[in-house]
Amino acid sequence: MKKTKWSLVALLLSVLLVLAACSGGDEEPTTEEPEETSTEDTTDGEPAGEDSGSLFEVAVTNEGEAIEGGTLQVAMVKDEPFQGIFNWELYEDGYDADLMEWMTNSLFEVDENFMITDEGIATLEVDQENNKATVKIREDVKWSDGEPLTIEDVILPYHIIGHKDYTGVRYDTAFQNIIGAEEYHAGTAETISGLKQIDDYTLEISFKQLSPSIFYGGDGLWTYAAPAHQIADIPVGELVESDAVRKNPVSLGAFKIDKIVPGESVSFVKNENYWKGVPKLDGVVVKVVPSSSISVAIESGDYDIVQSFNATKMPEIENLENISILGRPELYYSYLGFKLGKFDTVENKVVTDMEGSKMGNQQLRQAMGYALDIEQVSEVFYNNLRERANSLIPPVFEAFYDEELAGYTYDPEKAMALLDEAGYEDVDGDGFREDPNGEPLEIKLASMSSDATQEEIIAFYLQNWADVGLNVTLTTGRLIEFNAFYDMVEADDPEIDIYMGAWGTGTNPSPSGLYGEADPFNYSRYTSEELETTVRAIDSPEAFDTEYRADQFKAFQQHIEEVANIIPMQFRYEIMPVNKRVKNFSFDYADEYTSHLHELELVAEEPVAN
Amino acid sequence: MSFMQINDLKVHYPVRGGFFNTVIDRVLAVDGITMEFERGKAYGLVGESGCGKSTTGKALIGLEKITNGSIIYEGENVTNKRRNRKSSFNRDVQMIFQDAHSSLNPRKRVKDIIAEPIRNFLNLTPKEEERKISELLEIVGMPEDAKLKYPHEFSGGQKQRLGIARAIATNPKLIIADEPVSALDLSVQAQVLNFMKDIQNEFGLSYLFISHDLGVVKHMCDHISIMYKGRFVETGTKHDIYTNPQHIYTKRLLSAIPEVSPAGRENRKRERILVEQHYQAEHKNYFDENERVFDLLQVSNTHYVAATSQVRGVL
Amino acid sequence: MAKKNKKTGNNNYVNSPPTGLQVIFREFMKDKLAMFSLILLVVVILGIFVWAWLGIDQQQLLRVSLRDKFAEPGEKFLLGADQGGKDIVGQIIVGARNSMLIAIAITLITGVFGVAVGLICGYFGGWIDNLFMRIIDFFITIPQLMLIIVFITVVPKYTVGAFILIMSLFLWTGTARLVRSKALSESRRDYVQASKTLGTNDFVIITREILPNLSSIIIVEMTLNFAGNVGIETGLSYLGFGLPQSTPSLGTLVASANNPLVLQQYWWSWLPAALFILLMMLGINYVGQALRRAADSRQRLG
Amino acid sequence: MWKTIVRRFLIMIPQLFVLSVIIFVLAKFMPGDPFTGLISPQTDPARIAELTEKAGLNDPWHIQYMRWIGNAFQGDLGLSYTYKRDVADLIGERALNTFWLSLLSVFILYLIAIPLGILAGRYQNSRLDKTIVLYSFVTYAIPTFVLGLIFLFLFGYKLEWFPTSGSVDIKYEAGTLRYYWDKFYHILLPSFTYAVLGTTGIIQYLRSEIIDAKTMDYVRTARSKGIPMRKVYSKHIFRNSLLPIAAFLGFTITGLLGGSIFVETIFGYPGMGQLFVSSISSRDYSVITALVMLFGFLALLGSLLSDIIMSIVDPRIRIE
Repeated sequence: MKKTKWSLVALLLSVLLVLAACSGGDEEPTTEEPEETSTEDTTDGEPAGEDSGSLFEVAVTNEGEAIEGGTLQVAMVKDEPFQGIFNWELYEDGYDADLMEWMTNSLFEVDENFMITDEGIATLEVDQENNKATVKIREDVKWSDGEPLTIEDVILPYHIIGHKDYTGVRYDTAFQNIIGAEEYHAGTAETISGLKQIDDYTLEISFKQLSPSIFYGGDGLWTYAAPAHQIADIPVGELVESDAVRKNPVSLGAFKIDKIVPGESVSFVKNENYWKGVPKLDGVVVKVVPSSSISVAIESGDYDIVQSFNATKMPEIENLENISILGRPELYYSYLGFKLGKFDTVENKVVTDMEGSKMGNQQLRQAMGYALDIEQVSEVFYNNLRERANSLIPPVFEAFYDEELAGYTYDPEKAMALLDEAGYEDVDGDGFREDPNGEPLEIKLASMSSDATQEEIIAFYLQNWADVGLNVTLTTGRLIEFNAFYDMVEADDPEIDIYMGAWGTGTNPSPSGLYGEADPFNYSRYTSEELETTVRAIDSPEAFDTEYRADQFKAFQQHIEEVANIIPMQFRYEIMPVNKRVKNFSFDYADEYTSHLHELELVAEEPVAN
Repeated sequence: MSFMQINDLKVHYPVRGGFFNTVIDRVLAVDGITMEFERGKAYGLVGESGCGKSTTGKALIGLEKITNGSIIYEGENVTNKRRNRKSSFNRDVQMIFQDAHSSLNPRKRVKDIIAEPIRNFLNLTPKEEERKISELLEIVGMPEDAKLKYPHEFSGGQKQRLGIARAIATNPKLIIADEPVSALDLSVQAQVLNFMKDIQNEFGLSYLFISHDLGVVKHMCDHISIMYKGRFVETGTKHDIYTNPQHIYTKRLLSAIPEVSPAGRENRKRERILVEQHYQAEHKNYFDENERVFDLLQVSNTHYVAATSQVRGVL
Repeated sequence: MAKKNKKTGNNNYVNSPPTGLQVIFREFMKDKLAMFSLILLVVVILGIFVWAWLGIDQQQLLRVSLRDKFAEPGEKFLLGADQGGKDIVGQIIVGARNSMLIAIAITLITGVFGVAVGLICGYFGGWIDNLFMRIIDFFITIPQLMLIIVFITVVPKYTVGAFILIMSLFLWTGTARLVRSKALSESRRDYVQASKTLGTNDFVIITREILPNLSSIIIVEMTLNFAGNVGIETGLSYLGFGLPQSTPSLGTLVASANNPLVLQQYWWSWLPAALFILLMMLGINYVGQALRRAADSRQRLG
Repeated sequence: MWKTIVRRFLIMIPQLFVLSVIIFVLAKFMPGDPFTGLISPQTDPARIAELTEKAGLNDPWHIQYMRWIGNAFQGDLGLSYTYKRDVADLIGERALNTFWLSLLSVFILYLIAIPLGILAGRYQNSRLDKTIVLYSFVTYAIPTFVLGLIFLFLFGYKLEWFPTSGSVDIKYEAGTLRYYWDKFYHILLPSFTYAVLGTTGIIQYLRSEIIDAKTMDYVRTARSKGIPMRKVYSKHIFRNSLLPIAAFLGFTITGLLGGSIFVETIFGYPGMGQLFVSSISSRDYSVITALVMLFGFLALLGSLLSDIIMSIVDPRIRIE
């Protein structure tokens, strides 16, 4: 289907990112899925999303009289059934995470900077000197089946993820940062030695090394609880197929699962034991709705809120009267990358070769950035739900984002001037520039396929480049499907000179993992002493000093802008259509609905139709 | 002197069946026949439907695979060479088909149909070929303008003449005629048969005349073989067979020839009943326990009959 | 069937094979719709090729013009523009040309291969027939659409050529099967036997004797195949396995109707292409029907 | 007859074997693997490598194949990489949905096609006939998804006569009558769409069958005996013409299975066709291979079924 998973994911790699979301990394924060993020952030405050305010409402203002109870109808835009793994340690698909938000087991809540606060079920104390963290849970919290939450439930997830039979990806370098995790994974230890139960409500975790990431739920810290009384006795290898994960998971959230039609819909009922208080709604029904029909469904008032609504469908709903369209910036950037070297798989490090690369000329790269009319694409195709990016740090991260960066805005004159200066001139008169040696220059672009719009956009970019005299063609002659794209980019396929990708930054936008010397995901294969120093500094112990960290972030952004091994292309907004009957609903990172699920209300018996 | 001999010719078809579709039995379509052909003579092959006479003809000319036995042509063993399409054997042995209509490709003009063997076997210039075709048409008594017509524009008899013209185009020595007139009206039959006789005399042809019609065979052939269940029951000159039939099957077959005249109808009926009684009584002397015809025994110089040696004593 | 043709062949038409052009011609004369379809097809196909060749600069056509996204039919664009601001009329012409070429190529490749295999199997029989029949049986039972999709994901460079080959790989079997059964019955006829005894070699017998007698069936079969192949890439385009954007095709145009907005409001971006496919297929089918009647005396009108 | 059926089953084995090798190798050739989709800045490439190795994806294909086929013989089709579930369970769940959809489609298909085919054949060359032929051509020419989308928007959203996605509304308790009715209600529109588009073959076949039958001797005889035409149709022609249609049942069902890919995708119906398309994009090898094998097997079964029915309804044909 044109809009199977990857149309959503398309540039976004939602799967991966979402995954990441929960795992938290020592290098990188996590989530990509908005709901996800927000779970953790609660407190009021001014998060970064000011700009969103200008374009969209972030919350509904509904003064109507609320009805008693009621069921919230939720649409999840998806062209295939959901997977239905309802366990934070095991799930892999972001859609499962979306579903689990209604019954989340999250221990922490986060503030406007996505840092862990004391508002959640648990609190976090960090002992930087000794590389230790202490997690303390509230005493009066109960699972949805009435069992009390214990420290066992906090320890269990570590033993699931670290287990040798665990098949997920959350056993990663961050997790190995916990002392004893590797021994446990290898089977040489019964438990993870770095986990120490202090009392019934307190857990002390010892790490090999700590960085500021710990405050974002990174460095190996796990931010969810698992119901030990329900799943502790199930062997880890069989967990993913067990009913406790598939059919009747208990939860700490505002709602609990009532019924599931596999792959299609889930109905939740309110959790009488919710620690923040009994929810006002009776329940929530989430249904999978194909992307082709979602707009009509919204119009006919079938749903109260719509998750994963693709911004390209904005024109289909923007004039509807029965909904409010909420929006906020996404933790995301897309970019144009230039291949400047190879990855040495033996030494496991990036080997930059500026001289030997077709794209080695800095002015050429810059010119390619200036030549792209991204502004027009954003306007025409995305209704400005995407905008020209000037940095690799989304502006949401106010503290780290360098708003002074000029970025590569559309300026074909400048592009041509740069090319002329660098010696790229059209010697043979075919309309395309040759390289400084007079050899024909054909630049091969790899780009991911998604929906039909993507084809037009890429064709448009190719035209932009042609307009400044650069002959850019598509690797393999067509857009490359998601899986193949990453295969080729990662393998440094010689057919790829430049590529267009995207990353979800998660809540911790640290560049390590993506731009470090030893990172296989450093696809442009560029590294330098300066860059490496900066990248390391961002996650160094010194960076516990926020100002220092912010300076390093800015240094990183400036360095990338100057070198132009990566040219940021777009930031984007995510939108959520919300029916007019919904009350107390906010999409703001600082005050998101997922942390106020128990306060959601409805003002009419049925969703309003247009 | 014979120019061609057939020795112990056998054509067997496998019968497949059973679970794995293996060969479980064989149909003995032709099961060991021996013949000789002399220049200018006509040989008749007679028997009821399904006795293997057509198969014999087809096997001779290469349309059926020979299971066993050999064909010696001009002193050379050509058993396996018959399938080599351009061999001299193929040029010298031709065939006339029962259904003249279907033996002519409806999509080809008469000219091209007759030219087929000429182009294959004779190296003629287009002009010579043209002349040859006209000549052949004249021989078979067809007008010159037939050349450009298609087969469906002719009557049955005319079509068979075309078939004959095609068969004689390469001046063959032997023509195998498989029921050449059975599909034709009686009046046309005689016409065609006489015509065949004429060209036999003219070109010194030999015929292998395959028919179920004893009358026709009697009219055409010098030498006749009676076939039953893939084997010869009796073989001899026309005289031998018609005046001195030995095998009970031959006798039965001859008694079955219908006669138009009503006179003596009762007699013939009585005679037929006698023959039938005789057939039942003597059955075991002419067929073994598997209903297989015995090997041929020589009765006279030209006359052979299939029987056990006891019967021979009687003879 | 074939036999009947010959019997009822047009005896009044001297010097023509019985299932010849006259029968077809007469059939068309009797069926005005078929006649009209035929003329229309010829004109349209020729028109498209000439127009695409002379009147359209493909580079210009494929130039994305964002400001003209979904421009309405009017002065600038006769039939409006698609989401890339590209002229629909031009795309239909070039797309129709491409789709026609694809259909023709697939029809010819599968036709030639199918006819060859069918003839060989039908004529020779034996193990070679067995072998191919097993293969054909195999192709008929495999889930073709699924394998086609898998193939498309596997090919490193997805071009028109690759598409044609993949489709041809799966579509030859029907023709082969039909031709085989006809060739089998034809091979048993005496004129083939006669040719064998007359020293004609197998290749000549197959091509000169049998093939002409199957020609009417083959023409009908190919015509109907052609109709089927015109819209062949539409469904795949919808599923996301269509041809790349650089090759406009009718399928890609129609497949753009995959959301309600386009379907209702921007109808001009897909409807003309859909109607075009519809008309082409109808036309070819009516022509095919007339041909089929000509080949089958029982249904003949004239 | 039994022997033939058993033999046909035996013949299936090599066919399925060849199919399994082909699909297995092709699936391996697809770029990327189930773990490509897992990359993110946080994932440890070493972990991906570990998972790949654990899944045996680094072995040469024939080793992987032997392992797979070995397990398959023991009824273990492996684990879906995407759904983390037993493939057999996963497909089993979807197969049932597809089965009901196909069954209802066949039913509606016959309901539409048979009367139309008969009318067209009976009143050959009438205006009615021409309209029916036109209809059959048009439905043949319309891409499934265009009609599907139009129906969906018209009947589903505009008129709200039918549900627009899924297989059953979650509010009904499984096992109740209401629940089954709702399931039926969900497949009605997709089945109808499908049936409308699938009629061409049967209409055309029936039509020419009846036209042929009209010239047959037995019909002439019946007519000459003075039996009214209406009776001749109902007693002779229809019966003779319909039998082959019944015999096509097997083929029809397998044909519908193939087309389920489109219908299920349009109507968001969780069946096997939809599962296949999503498995392709997620490189879920075990599901892809299992589905292709299942469809192949069903197709073989369908053709066998058709042959059996044919030999039952038509005494002239004996499968020996």
